[in-house]
Amino acid sequence: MTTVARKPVATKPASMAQALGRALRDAMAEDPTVHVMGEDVGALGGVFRVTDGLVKEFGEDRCTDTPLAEAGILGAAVGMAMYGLRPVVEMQFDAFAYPAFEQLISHVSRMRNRTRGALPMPLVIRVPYGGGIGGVEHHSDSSEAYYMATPGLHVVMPATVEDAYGLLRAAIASDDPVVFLEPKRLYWSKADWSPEAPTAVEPIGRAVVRRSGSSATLITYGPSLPVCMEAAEAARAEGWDLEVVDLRSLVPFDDETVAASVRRTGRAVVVHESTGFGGPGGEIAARVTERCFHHLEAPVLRVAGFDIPYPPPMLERHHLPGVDRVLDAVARLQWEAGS
Amino acid sequence: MTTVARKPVATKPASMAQALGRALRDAMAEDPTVHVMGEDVGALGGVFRVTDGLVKEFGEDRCTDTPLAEAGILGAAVGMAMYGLRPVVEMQFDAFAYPAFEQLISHVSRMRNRTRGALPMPLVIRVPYGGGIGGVEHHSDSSEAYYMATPGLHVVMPATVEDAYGLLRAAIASDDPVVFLEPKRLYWSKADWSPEAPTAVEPIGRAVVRRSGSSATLITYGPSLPVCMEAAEAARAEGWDLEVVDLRSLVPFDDETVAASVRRTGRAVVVHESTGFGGPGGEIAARVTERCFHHLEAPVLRVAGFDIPYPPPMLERHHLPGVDRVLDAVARLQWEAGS
Amino acid sequence: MKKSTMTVQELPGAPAYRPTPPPSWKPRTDPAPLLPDTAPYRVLGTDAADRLDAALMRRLYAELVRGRRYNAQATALTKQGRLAVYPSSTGQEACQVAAALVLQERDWLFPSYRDTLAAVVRGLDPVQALTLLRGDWHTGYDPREYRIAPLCTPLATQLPHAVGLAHAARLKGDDVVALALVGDGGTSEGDFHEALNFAAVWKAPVVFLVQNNGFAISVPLAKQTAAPSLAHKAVGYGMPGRLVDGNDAAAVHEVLAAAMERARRGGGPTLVEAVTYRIEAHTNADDATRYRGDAEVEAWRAHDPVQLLERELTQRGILDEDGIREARAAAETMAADLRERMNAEPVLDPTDLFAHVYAQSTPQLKEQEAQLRAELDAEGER
Amino acid sequence: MKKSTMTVQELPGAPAYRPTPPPSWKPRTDPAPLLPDTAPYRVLGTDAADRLDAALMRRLYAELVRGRRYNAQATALTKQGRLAVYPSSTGQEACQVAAALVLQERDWLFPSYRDTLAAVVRGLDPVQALTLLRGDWHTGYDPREYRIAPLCTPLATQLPHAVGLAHAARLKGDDVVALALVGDGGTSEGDFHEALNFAAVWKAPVVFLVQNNGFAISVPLAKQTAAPSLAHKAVGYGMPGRLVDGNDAAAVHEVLAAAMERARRGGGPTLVEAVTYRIEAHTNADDATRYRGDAEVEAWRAHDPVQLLERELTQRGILDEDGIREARAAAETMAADLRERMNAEPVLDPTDLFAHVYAQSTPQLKEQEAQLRAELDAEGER
Ligand SMILES: Cc1ncc(C[n+]2csc(CCOP(=O)(O)OP(=O)(O)O)c2C)c(N)n1
Ligand SMILES: Cc1ncc(C[n+]2csc(CCOP(=O)(O)OP(=O)(O)O)c2C)c(N)n1
Ligand SMILES: [Mg+2]
Ligand SMILES: [Mg+2]
Repeated sequence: MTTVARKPVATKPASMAQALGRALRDAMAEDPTVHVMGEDVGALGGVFRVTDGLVKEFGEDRCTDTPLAEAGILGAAVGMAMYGLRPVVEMQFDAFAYPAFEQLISHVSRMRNRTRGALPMPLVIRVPYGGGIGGVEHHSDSSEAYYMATPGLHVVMPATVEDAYGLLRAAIASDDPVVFLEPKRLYWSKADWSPEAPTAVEPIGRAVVRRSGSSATLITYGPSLPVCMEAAEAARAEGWDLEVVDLRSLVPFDDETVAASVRRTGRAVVVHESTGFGGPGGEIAARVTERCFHHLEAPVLRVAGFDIPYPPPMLERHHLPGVDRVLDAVARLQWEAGS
Repeated sequence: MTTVARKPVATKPASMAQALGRALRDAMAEDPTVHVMGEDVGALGGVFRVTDGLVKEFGEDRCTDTPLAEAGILGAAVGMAMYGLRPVVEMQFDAFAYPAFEQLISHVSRMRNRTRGALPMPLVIRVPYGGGIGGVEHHSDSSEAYYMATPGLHVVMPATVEDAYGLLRAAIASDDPVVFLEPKRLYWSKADWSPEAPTAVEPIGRAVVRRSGSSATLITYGPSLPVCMEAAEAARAEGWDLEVVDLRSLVPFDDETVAASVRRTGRAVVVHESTGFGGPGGEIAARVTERCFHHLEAPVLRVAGFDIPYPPPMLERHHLPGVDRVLDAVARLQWEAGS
Repeated sequence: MKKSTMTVQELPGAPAYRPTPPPSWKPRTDPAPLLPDTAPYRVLGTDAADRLDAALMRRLYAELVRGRRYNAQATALTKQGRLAVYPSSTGQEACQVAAALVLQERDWLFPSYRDTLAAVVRGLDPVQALTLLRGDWHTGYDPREYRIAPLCTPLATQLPHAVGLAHAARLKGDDVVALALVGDGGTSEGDFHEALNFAAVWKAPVVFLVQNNGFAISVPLAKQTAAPSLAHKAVGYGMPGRLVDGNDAAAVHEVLAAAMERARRGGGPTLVEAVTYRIEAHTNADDATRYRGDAEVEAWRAHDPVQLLERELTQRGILDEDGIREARAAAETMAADLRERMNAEPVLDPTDLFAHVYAQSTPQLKEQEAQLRAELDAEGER
Repeated sequence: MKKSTMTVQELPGAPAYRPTPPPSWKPRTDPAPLLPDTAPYRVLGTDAADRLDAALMRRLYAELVRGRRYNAQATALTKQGRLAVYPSSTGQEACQVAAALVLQERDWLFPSYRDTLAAVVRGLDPVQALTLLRGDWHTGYDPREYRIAPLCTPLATQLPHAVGLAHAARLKGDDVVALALVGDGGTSEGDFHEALNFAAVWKAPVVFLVQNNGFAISVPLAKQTAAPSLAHKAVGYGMPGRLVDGNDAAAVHEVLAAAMERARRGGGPTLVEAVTYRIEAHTNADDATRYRGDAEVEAWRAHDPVQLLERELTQRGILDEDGIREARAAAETMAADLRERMNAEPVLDPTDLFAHVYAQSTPQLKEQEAQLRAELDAEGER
């Protein structure tokens, strides 16, 4: 765990993209083994401008525009990590990480285990992910189910500007490979935050209660956090006081925080944008039920994207779980049954 | 749905590998658009001999040894399907399907949807899968979580010799892409079955109760079915009368059969060899709980492989869910609580 | 179904490519016939232009003019919010037009996101071609009707499809050649390699056209390859490589036509590299000033595909003022029609989300569709 | 950390590989220097043998003899159930031995499953080399200690690792070259393409050795490629290709040494194709009679790497009867020792299953480890 401490300075609005860029910059400045690589990460600064300015400050050897080949990028990063570097790889969009799955599953996630720890894989794979940005086909996938089903990977998703910085620093500092899912539609979300006083870097694996409540728990992460916060506000009108848990990482999974919340509230809804069937929600609901069965007044429900390929822009609003669907699910939590 | 009816003939022991080979042969004989392709499927007959004899009977144009490149194989099969053929692709081992994931996720699963049905993908991807055969690294993965999280695919796993034939025929007859997972350790399992009177071909998507019981339901599929059957026998000594449901396909999922069973028994354990976290068990447990909450005496439990890369042969027995772990889980179903 | 025998490519007289111990073992073929041209092949402004087919040239010219106008119109539509995104082929019209016109009706085109113009020249309604980029349904047309595969976004992944389709057609005994388009950046992908290798081994009737426009978004060619040229990649697959001036419509057409003919006659695949330039940014969302200077763009503007052909044809008397005027007028008509029709808001049925996921739908999808219908009904009632 | 400037490969005097409109645009380099030999390069039995380094040749010979014996012993161990599986390199010993001996201590070797012999020649204990194939832990050694990457099973996937490692070493200013091994079948994989392309663009100090043994399990070379030779694939990446008789240990060593030296001096990667033959079946589990005839095997036996070198060296007086006896005796000692040590049942700790999945383990894995411990304790009590 790396903790960055600087003098407190006045904060001003910063976007998640800026906080991520700053995290990369600070990590590169602190540790010469950190290398950023990917498609268009150099002069262009990445298609989302997250790597803007890095090539200027650190040169092409530290911030490298690679040939256009995702398996090659990740495979080369594996070799660089074998030699002691800490590559931070950018996959340009969620769906364009698929060509690298062989390297990810067969090597990134297994190299450490294969060699009894001799060859750790301290690399980070940054993936701009999820929908809601009007992107055409292949630009809006939520692919976390694939990553969480792959032992050996950590899977992290920031939902706030502060976490974007803190979690990315923690991911780069980690000796384990981290798939770092950056919710595209939150890139331009802003918060008062100062790059001069960056947030302490959390260890990966702690969920956080974003809103306390007593009637039911919304379990969520990444792009769905704002939806859940809004739903929780709206729910007050219905007389429901909802707790919102932001997982922050799917692996490691913070059973403790989640179960503690659900034991308190007795009801839970898992909310994510990824497809429902075979998505993270099943795992989460199952583990919560295993741990909280006798505290549950109703089955843990799930609000997720439909079990379909991501829709075209003009239809995506019908697919994405919004406030109404969350409230509908809350309403189905069998309120007549208990408390 | 294709139904094959021939005169009844005396049955004799046949292995699952033989039944699969026969299904390929019969499908090719019946439908000239069926093409088998993959690595070593020709003269060698596949490393598991499932395609043995096909090249002799149908020639190299119908049973083709491809260059060694999984993405190329599947990508070419997509193009062949676009032209109206029904390719049956063999991936040599579970882990060697990963290089083809890009083609699988971005094209096989989406082509039909992308084109509003104009370009269906009637192809079958046969994957010898799972462990328990003493295979060295990369030869024993249970990768069904990836497939079931990919909308547009059907995911089918036979557990018996009869089903191997029937389900493979149904998969080839289907106008949807089917990932057909063949449990490697059941290849040489035998049953009385005659290729001259092949079983009627079931439509895909129906689970089957392999053993009726009243105390609890074991929900399983593929390589774990024999384990569950054995556990159910052993459980009689403990006074438990277990029902065993063989899912036969993860997609489509037969909620009806599964929920009916669990409502009857009030308790359930999901058993599979795939890793637990993010594996099929979470989805299954969550859906069962959603549907049967008030019938459940205990949370639905899961018995799965550990959340680790598949172990080396000398340690695999510690990883694979065996009878003891299933019985342990059954014992934890809170028998004191109810019926 | 006609019978065909599939044999792996063996040059006549060459020894079987089998393991024989050296010294009797030799490389299978002399690579010389596979090596590409040492400079991009040109027709316009060279003696080869003496042989131009006037009718074909007029057709090419009219389409170039229409294509230029189409690109401008589509770009304008992004500014009006009528397209979600547009990757322009301005500057690459010669490749687009030649690729479309070289096809027989029964042939198949495998385009990428940048190749809507080729699809339009092949006969697709521009509104249908732009459906994807408008944010409407992924594919705006029936690929079988036009023998145009869906516009492909994941780079190079359409190439194995082209190989598979061409191979299937050959097995069926059908006279079909597939033409697959890919960018310079796309040649770095593994799928490029696997597709070309399958094509060569199977001797599939497929032609690969690399539009080398110098950039993959911001990444220049020099960071993409160290090869003598992209056409040189052909050698490693045992297929011929051709290098052509991609802004010379006559040259691109000639080279592609020869490659198509070769494939049609059973000669197997060809790799064609067309050297061209992307005059506009990668898409309307891109800022090209971050990675290239104006001077370079200006140098390429001086080598403009429309002007190159116009100059040659007028000099040779194949085209006159009337012809030019006519071509421009037709282009304006197309643009006005496109503008107008793109202004109409498309009407999508949300339940289409579930209609085509499977041929045999699942109970789960049926439930979800019912849920969405209920929501829509409730919305309607409000 | 030493500074190094990374520049994309540009031949001195060559124009920058940028988009310039034709006719000024030219392919970057003349491919001629990249083209491989027109027949496999040989030393033994040719004039080049006059220059042999006697000490090196004796070393090569001793290792060939040991290697042949090692292969036989390992195959025998499969029959005794002491190895789960063994992919023999009998017939390919010249490649294996030369690949190992050409390395400096600080260089890295990237082997596949068939290359345990190369690892052994590099200095790895044979028992450690065989750990994976024994069914024991996946990697039996610390890769950093020997600079031998884990034996790689998924074909060609180790090649980008070699490129990345070589590139990292170069960035650090370390004098390290990576040598990566791959089979003829592996060249069809996308990772082969991507690795070679990255290597050439980055000018990484890496050498790729393709052991073309004629088969990928049952699939013969002719179904794998239509290329003039596999070495010709180099052209498409802008790196030199070399073709060598893979059963001529002196030739393989010489060609690899030159390629290593070139990489070491900053000249970038080389692709070497060694033409050889897999005398045994793919593994002990394979039945080679299904796909090839005895005559072919016999022809290759007559071109045996051990005999070829033995004959040359004895003719030239570099090796005598004593030398041969010594080599064979050393091989027998190694075999006896290996046999004995492989008879001991390895002791594995089942909780190792959880020890190395993560540096920072998860609560879930800790629970699972506790579960397994409890089970083991219960088992122990029974
Ligand atoms: C597999 C994949 N990776 C990344 C992308 C994102 N992307 C879209 S276009 C592009 C550049 C393509 O360059 P090139 O192949 O030269 O084609 P051009 O855009 O120049 O026509 C990139 C990286 C993609 N579409 N697919
Ligand atoms: C990605 C991948 N696909 C398939 C396999 C299964 N497989 C193991 S060895 C082999 C043939 C390899 O042939 P080649 O590359 O020529 O090496 P050789 O075995 O001849 O040394 C195959 C198909 C694999 N290991 N990896
Ligand atoms: Mg380009
Ligand atoms: Mg081989």
